[in-house]
Amino acid sequence: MIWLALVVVALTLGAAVAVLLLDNLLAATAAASAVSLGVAVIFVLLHAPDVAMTEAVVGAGLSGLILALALRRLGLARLDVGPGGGRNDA
Amino acid sequence: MTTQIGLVFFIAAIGLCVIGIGGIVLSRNLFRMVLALAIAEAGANLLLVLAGYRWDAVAPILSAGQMPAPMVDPVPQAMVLTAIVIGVGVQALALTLVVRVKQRYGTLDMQLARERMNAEIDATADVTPPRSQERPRGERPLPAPAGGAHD
Amino acid sequence: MTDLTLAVALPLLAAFVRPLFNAGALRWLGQLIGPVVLALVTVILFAHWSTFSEPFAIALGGFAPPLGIAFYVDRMALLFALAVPLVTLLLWPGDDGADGARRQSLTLLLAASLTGLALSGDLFNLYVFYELAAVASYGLVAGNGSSAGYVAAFRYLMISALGSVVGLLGIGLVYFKTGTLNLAELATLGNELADPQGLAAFAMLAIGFGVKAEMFPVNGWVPEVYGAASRRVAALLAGLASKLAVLVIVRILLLMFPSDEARQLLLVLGILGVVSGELAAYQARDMARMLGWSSIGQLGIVFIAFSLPGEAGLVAGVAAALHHLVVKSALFVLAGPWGGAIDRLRGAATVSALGAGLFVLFALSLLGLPPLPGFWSKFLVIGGLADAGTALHYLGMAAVLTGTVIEGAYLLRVITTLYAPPAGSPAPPRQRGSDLLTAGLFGIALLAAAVMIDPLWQTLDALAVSGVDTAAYQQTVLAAQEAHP
Amino acid sequence: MRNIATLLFLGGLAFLLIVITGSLDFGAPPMRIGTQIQAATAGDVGTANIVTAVVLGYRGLDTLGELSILFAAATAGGLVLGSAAARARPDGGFILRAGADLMFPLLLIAGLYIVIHGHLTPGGGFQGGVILAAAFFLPLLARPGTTPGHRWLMWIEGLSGATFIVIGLLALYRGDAFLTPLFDHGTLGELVSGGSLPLLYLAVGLKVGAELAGLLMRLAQDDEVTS
Repeated sequence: MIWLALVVVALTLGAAVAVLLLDNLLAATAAASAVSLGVAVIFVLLHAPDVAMTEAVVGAGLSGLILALALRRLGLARLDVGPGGGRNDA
Repeated sequence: MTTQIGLVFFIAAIGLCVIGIGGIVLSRNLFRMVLALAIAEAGANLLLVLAGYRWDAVAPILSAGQMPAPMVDPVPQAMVLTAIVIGVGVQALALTLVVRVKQRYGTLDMQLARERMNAEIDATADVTPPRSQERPRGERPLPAPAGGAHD
Repeated sequence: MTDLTLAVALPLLAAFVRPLFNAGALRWLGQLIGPVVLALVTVILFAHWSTFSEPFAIALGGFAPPLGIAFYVDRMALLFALAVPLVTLLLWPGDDGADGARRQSLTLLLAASLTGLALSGDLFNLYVFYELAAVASYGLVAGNGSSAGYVAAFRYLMISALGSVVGLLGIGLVYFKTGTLNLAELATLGNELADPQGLAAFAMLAIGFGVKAEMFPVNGWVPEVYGAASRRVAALLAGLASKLAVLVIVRILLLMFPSDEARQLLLVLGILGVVSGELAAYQARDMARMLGWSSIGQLGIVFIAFSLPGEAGLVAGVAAALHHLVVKSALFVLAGPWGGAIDRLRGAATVSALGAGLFVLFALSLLGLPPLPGFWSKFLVIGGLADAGTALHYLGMAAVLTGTVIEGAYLLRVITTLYAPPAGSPAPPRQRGSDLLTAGLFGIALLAAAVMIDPLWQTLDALAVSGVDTAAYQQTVLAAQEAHP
Repeated sequence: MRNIATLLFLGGLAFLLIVITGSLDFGAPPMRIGTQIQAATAGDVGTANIVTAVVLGYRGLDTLGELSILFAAATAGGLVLGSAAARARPDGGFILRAGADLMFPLLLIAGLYIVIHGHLTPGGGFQGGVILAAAFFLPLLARPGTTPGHRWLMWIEGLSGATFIVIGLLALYRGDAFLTPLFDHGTLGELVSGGSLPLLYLAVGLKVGAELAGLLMRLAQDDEVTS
């Protein structure tokens, strides 16, 4: 249990840092969805199945979709070159 | 062991909050601010669920009308359900605003957008900006407030 | 059927169905539904106000209070709740088309949520209503259609959402320590929150709910939003919404954190708000942003008043809050045509004498000229500060007095500009009839308050006596099993 | 320089929060109202899933407020982006079209199933509503020219929201407090149980679904090319 928790927490926090550091916004969006998934797993560990399900469906699924649609509308939904010059592509 | 695992979860919740708040404060990109906000909210939600967690307890679902074992506190879970949905609504609204800002001012940079906004407010109010007399970096004159300011 | 929950439920219902009636044969119904519902809510609330005898609680859903959500109804809650539909009606956006329907929907949602903030006695429910008010106001600010409005709304949203995260952390902390959300039950557990962690929780909640109340560290959005949004929206936010947020903070302070430290925190934040707001207002060149900064300063005075202990503090705070509600709403309505550069207003009194006269009336009341209500509200604040008598309170007194002097400087500057001889071309802007009517109604309310200062005083006194009576709050709420008939 | 100052501030904030929360009793919460609610749910509300009992019963007003927030966000989104007619985008292609046709009924059924079983198992109006929104939204992705019934969605949205409030008001009419559950509880754990709560969850699911589908469509249409 504690090892599982440690791994999930480390991955979640890593993804959260990646959201801020990735130059490519589409990649950052994917990382944000990963954070939601990680948090959903933590909710399962905490015996909150309702919350976990909502976080997975809303946080990772719906919110990822909304973000991706907004990116497409902004004309930034590309993986190739980030707006900042592509320090950290994908 | 018990306090250790508690500490791990606490660090996750507080870490997410601090990373998210830091992202909002440090980032100049409007879109990334929206992402950072989602992270900060996830951290706050995690802390709320932690507030109802109990050792040796199961998920709060009755089977056969009886409580089989001690259950974790359902109230924070209900609150978090509410908070998650509120969060996604706010996020969607923020994104529509980002789309419009990009369209009107052609930038996703908070600093630039703010300068242009202040210049536009000054222009509609017919005030010359107090310090800098020159136009903001946008080379073309500011777009007229399309649709007309409401009054 | 005059249950008080209708005051929240009916505007929500109207908001949900309003978009269905913006075209076709039933368009007239869509135009009517908002004002009719708000008028109905006013009648319901007024009926309760006029027959009010003693505080009571409503257990929503029929669940006994610590478990379910409870509304707590005392004079203070009723007074603020009554102000919501009245002011919303006065500032009603009466426009047409699909966007007009949306604006009306959002205004109804704002009214419902603000009423909920006045009545609710549950920490998380307050948070939900507060978020509803926030989201509705983002929409109203952006609904202007100007590019500046979009950026201002986005910044407002970000600051507010940041506050919400901090506030949610505060709620989590409180729940961690006490395991309950009901304000009455939290009031019985005062000891559990009387430690540094409790103070931290109060600071977090104050930041969370302080964004809309224009509290010192989280008010960066104010000038931009009031400069970019339509003036009636600015009037609604500065006049009405901020007061309900203040009421929430006051309830939390009174019930959950009755410690001196929490009061001192509020006092310090209030002093900083007065000083920073008034100084920035002095430097503003246009009326809309000047009024915005000035409202930060005024709300600082309100916070200083509420930080005073006991009934005196509550009387002073409620008086200052109500006074600011009337005056700032009216000033923002007058700033509709006059919101631009102050220099451009030279000689505006010659084209709209009534508008200029009303501006002078409100400005003088804001400054605190003796027969007007503003004098009494400032008098109460300064008197209370003198009575409390610690060094921090004297500092607060100095801040209020200095703020008043600065306020006088910039308001008199506007007044002399209004009455200066016209500069020729371009002609000074003229006031519109509808705005003058709205501002005139606020002016009548102000003058009526000045005339009837004695009964008003007694009402406020009675209100404060029951307001500080946290024991009654606990008993009333925790004893409520069924809905009040 | 400013960044370093901010980072220092954030580090301080993290330290402060750790210190504040570190002394809390993790895993042994006071549960003042929690235990009472657990004990009372079977008798008071009659749903197997206690979280549902809290969401729709004990804290029903929060859920109404949450619906209103979603409605406010969708309305404000409409005000910001406008309800311009969608312009034809390149067609989604055969695979996407066929996939959408196949998925639409599946998603609809899955969404409704999750909504209807919300009082028994994890899940409910919100989770199911999101899936319903995906079901409504998918055809648009496949056939961009067609705007499948914006009006239709608007009516679902308005009427399901109104239904929630009217169910609450019916209790008021009966003499109970606003949002008191109606009907008998039924047998715990059966599909028809929990009084009017499943109805409320159905209204929530439809409203959330319509609301989010509208928001998604609004974001998906691109009225002009920005580069």
